Amino acid sequence: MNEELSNVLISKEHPMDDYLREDRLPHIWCSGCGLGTILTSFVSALQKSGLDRDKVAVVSGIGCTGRAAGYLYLDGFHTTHGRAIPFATGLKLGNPELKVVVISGDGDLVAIGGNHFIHAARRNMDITVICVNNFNYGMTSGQMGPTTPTGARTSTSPYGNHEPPFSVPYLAAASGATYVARWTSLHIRRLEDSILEALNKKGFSVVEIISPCPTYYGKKNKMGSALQQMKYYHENSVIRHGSDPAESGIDLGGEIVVGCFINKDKPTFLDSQKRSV
Amino acid sequence: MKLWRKPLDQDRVMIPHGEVHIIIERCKGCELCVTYCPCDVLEMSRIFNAKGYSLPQVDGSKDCVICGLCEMICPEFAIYIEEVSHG
Amino acid sequence: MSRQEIRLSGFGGQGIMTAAHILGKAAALFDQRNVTLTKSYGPESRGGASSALVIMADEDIDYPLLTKLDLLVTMSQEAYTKYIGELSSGGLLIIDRDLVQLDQPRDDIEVRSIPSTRIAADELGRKIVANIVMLGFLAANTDAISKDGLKESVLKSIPKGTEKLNISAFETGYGYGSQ
Amino acid sequence: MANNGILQGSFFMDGDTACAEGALAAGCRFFGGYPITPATEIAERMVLRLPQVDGTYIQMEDEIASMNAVLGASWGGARAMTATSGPGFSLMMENLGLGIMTETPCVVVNVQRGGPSTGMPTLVGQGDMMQARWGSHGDYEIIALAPSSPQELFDLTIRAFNLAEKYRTPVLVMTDETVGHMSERVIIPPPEEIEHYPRRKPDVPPSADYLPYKSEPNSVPPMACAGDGYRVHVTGLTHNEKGYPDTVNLDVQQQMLERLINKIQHNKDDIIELHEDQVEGADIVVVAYGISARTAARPIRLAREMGLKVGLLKLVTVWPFAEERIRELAPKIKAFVVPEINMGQIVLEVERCAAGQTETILVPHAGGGLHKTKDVLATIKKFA
Repeated sequence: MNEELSNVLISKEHPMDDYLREDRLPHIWCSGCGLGTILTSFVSALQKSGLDRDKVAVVSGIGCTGRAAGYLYLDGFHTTHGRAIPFATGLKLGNPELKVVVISGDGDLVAIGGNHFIHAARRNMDITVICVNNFNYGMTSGQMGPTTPTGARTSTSPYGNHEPPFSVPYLAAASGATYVARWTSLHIRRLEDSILEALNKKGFSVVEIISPCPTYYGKKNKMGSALQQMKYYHENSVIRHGSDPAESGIDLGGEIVVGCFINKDKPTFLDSQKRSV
Repeated sequence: MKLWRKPLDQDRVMIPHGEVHIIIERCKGCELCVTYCPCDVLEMSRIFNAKGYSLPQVDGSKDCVICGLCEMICPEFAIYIEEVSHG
Repeated sequence: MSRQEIRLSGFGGQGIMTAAHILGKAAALFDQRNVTLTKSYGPESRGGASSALVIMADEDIDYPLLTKLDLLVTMSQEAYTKYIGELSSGGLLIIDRDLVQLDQPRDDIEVRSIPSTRIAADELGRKIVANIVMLGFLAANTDAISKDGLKESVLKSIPKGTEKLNISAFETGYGYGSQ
Repeated sequence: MANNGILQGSFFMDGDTACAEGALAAGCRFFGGYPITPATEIAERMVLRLPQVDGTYIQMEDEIASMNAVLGASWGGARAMTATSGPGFSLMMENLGLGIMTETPCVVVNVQRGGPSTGMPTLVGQGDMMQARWGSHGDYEIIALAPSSPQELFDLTIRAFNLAEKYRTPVLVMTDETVGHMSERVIIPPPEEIEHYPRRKPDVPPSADYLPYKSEPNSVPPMACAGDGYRVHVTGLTHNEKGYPDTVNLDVQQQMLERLINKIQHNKDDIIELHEDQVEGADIVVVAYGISARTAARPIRLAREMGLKVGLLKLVTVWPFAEERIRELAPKIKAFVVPEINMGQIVLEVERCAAGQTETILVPHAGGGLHKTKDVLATIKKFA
């Protein structure tokens, strides 16, 4: 480098490093991928939550988002594909003092792990699930998944996806989740507030976060760079708190309904179990 | 800074000033910070890091007001702001 | 006393498994003998043939399944048909006489019969204790198990509050067998 | 019942119940499972009994979830187990591997039934013995115990928990429908007579340099659980001593895998339990395990009454395999006779170790029942 950056200070450490395994940075995610931003929102929410961080455990499955647990300086478990929720279930029951957070992707949580997702919601297991949805399997180079919009092109839907997708909030709400919200990785402040609400919620709380995959999904569907995908979120997101999750479906190129859809109280698995014995 | 209306107390409020810190090795040149800085403080430089990503820098004519948006939106934990001490 | 093999059989719902468990427990815990109880399972829970094999021995039980059936207790026609061929020569057959017709007579075995279900229903007012009546009758007809042990086992195996009914069932069966 | 909710004394109970009671006596406080014949009675006993000892039972949505819940509970600090049969065992295989890779102590009971596929749900089999050894992908060592009676199922379930903690690994209890469903006398000793190997916690305070997978050769690292303050990272990926993924460094893979294997291999003397009866000086040695060791006793007795010199080598620990003992015996005897309720699995190991120095004869059984005395006896006589 023969030139220097003007008017900036060069640093080696970041204020959030205390919450990160900084010896593993830079992370493996692509330039512009929303995952890093989402992690920032999570750490920020965690700091505000007042939770004892030594009693917070993060569980991930497999995939790009599956690596999240590996960058947070917390007890972290990087499990097998689709199995973060049942692992988290055992962890919570093995030590109910823990705040257990699952951070994983849409393919991991609602395709291969779909059965676990609906059953954990049904029994109101007291865990928080952060589902990062980039509409495809990024880690394996962009195949169609359970949330890929109809018509979208991926490496395994070269003629356009002919299957209808799941809406994660609708699935979560129908299965019995106590807190259901959706944001995009552009809505950083609202996302942070929402994660904070989810962390403080007793029961099965779900925050879905729409996030750009510039390398595969964005490119295959001519959505441009991460920046352009963020602009798309900016122009097409509609905040509708309390709206019916049944109307939260996402069409290719259509609007993205965001907001907090469900926020209710009911007994958790452990509450009901204690009462029944 | 772009303002919709001029605050009545604008001349009495001290606007904080921030210094931009960059961790060169972590930046991946996604430009989110530059795009979303509400004060247009940042711009892309012509300088690359070791992995070939071009890095942001500060346009000296603008002032950072420490809104923290670049820090929040950066996916790389590569940028943060510290307040310039007035002491 | 060396190895004895006893099969209890009937149809699902008669309490055959419970009776077998009480018998096995009596021999294992009160008579202090080695006992192995195995059950025949099929896919159906109700109405199918129900059968359990209780093996008792003073020595180790080196083979836990049937080798030579000494005593067959049966409370259904289907189980009688299925298992009568297993009973070894010189063995004892015990039946509920209202439920089993001896249509395959054998002259190499001994037969004792009792209307256990009718006694339970008519004399004791509870058909459900027919299995306990049968156990009392069994105790009166074999040396394989001690009466006191079996009675003790009945008491330790039944729901609280039903002691009187069950002991009465047991004694009735025993008395019938001692006549 | 002793005052801590653990039974004590003599009982007449079936093997599945004895297994559950053994788990409770060993300190098991979490059970996650899915109903399957003929293992369901274990779950039914656990759901009844766990609340009495402040434990937690959960019926998961399938066996994949059950295996993961058990691993999670173990990392939460609980002694944890699940119980299943063939089809469910197959579903558990991937995450059994996660347990091995992440060195998670837990116990998995397989009450074997006739197979393959749905097979004979209510009848006995021993067809999962090789799956127990190799069912998950990749290289690894596993510990598997095979009980022959309800009493042994009680005792070996306790041993399984202790081995799991000592070697930080999932331990399999490979029982079968006959043992699971047969009732016999089971003696539960007073608590002070029950061995309890506690979970080894790190002897250093939490710090950023803490190495959760510190690698002394052949060693078993202490285990910092979630919530202990060590902020461990646990992954199914190939990882270094810090626990961090390193999926391209061949040295890391070599060191990690060698330790995972050697911690079992180098402690075989401690892990392998054999019961021998008149093996020294025998012409024929019957090698058997589980219910087949039980049914072999009778033909062996009859053969001895005919004057034949027959010994019984019962594999209480099936995996790791007792290769040294088989190698030692091979040149001294006329034949190994191996009755199994499958078409030839453990016999392959015996044959491998016998290495042509003596005959190795399988007495197969397709499943659904036990060996007939005459079949085993005929084989013994033929080679004596």
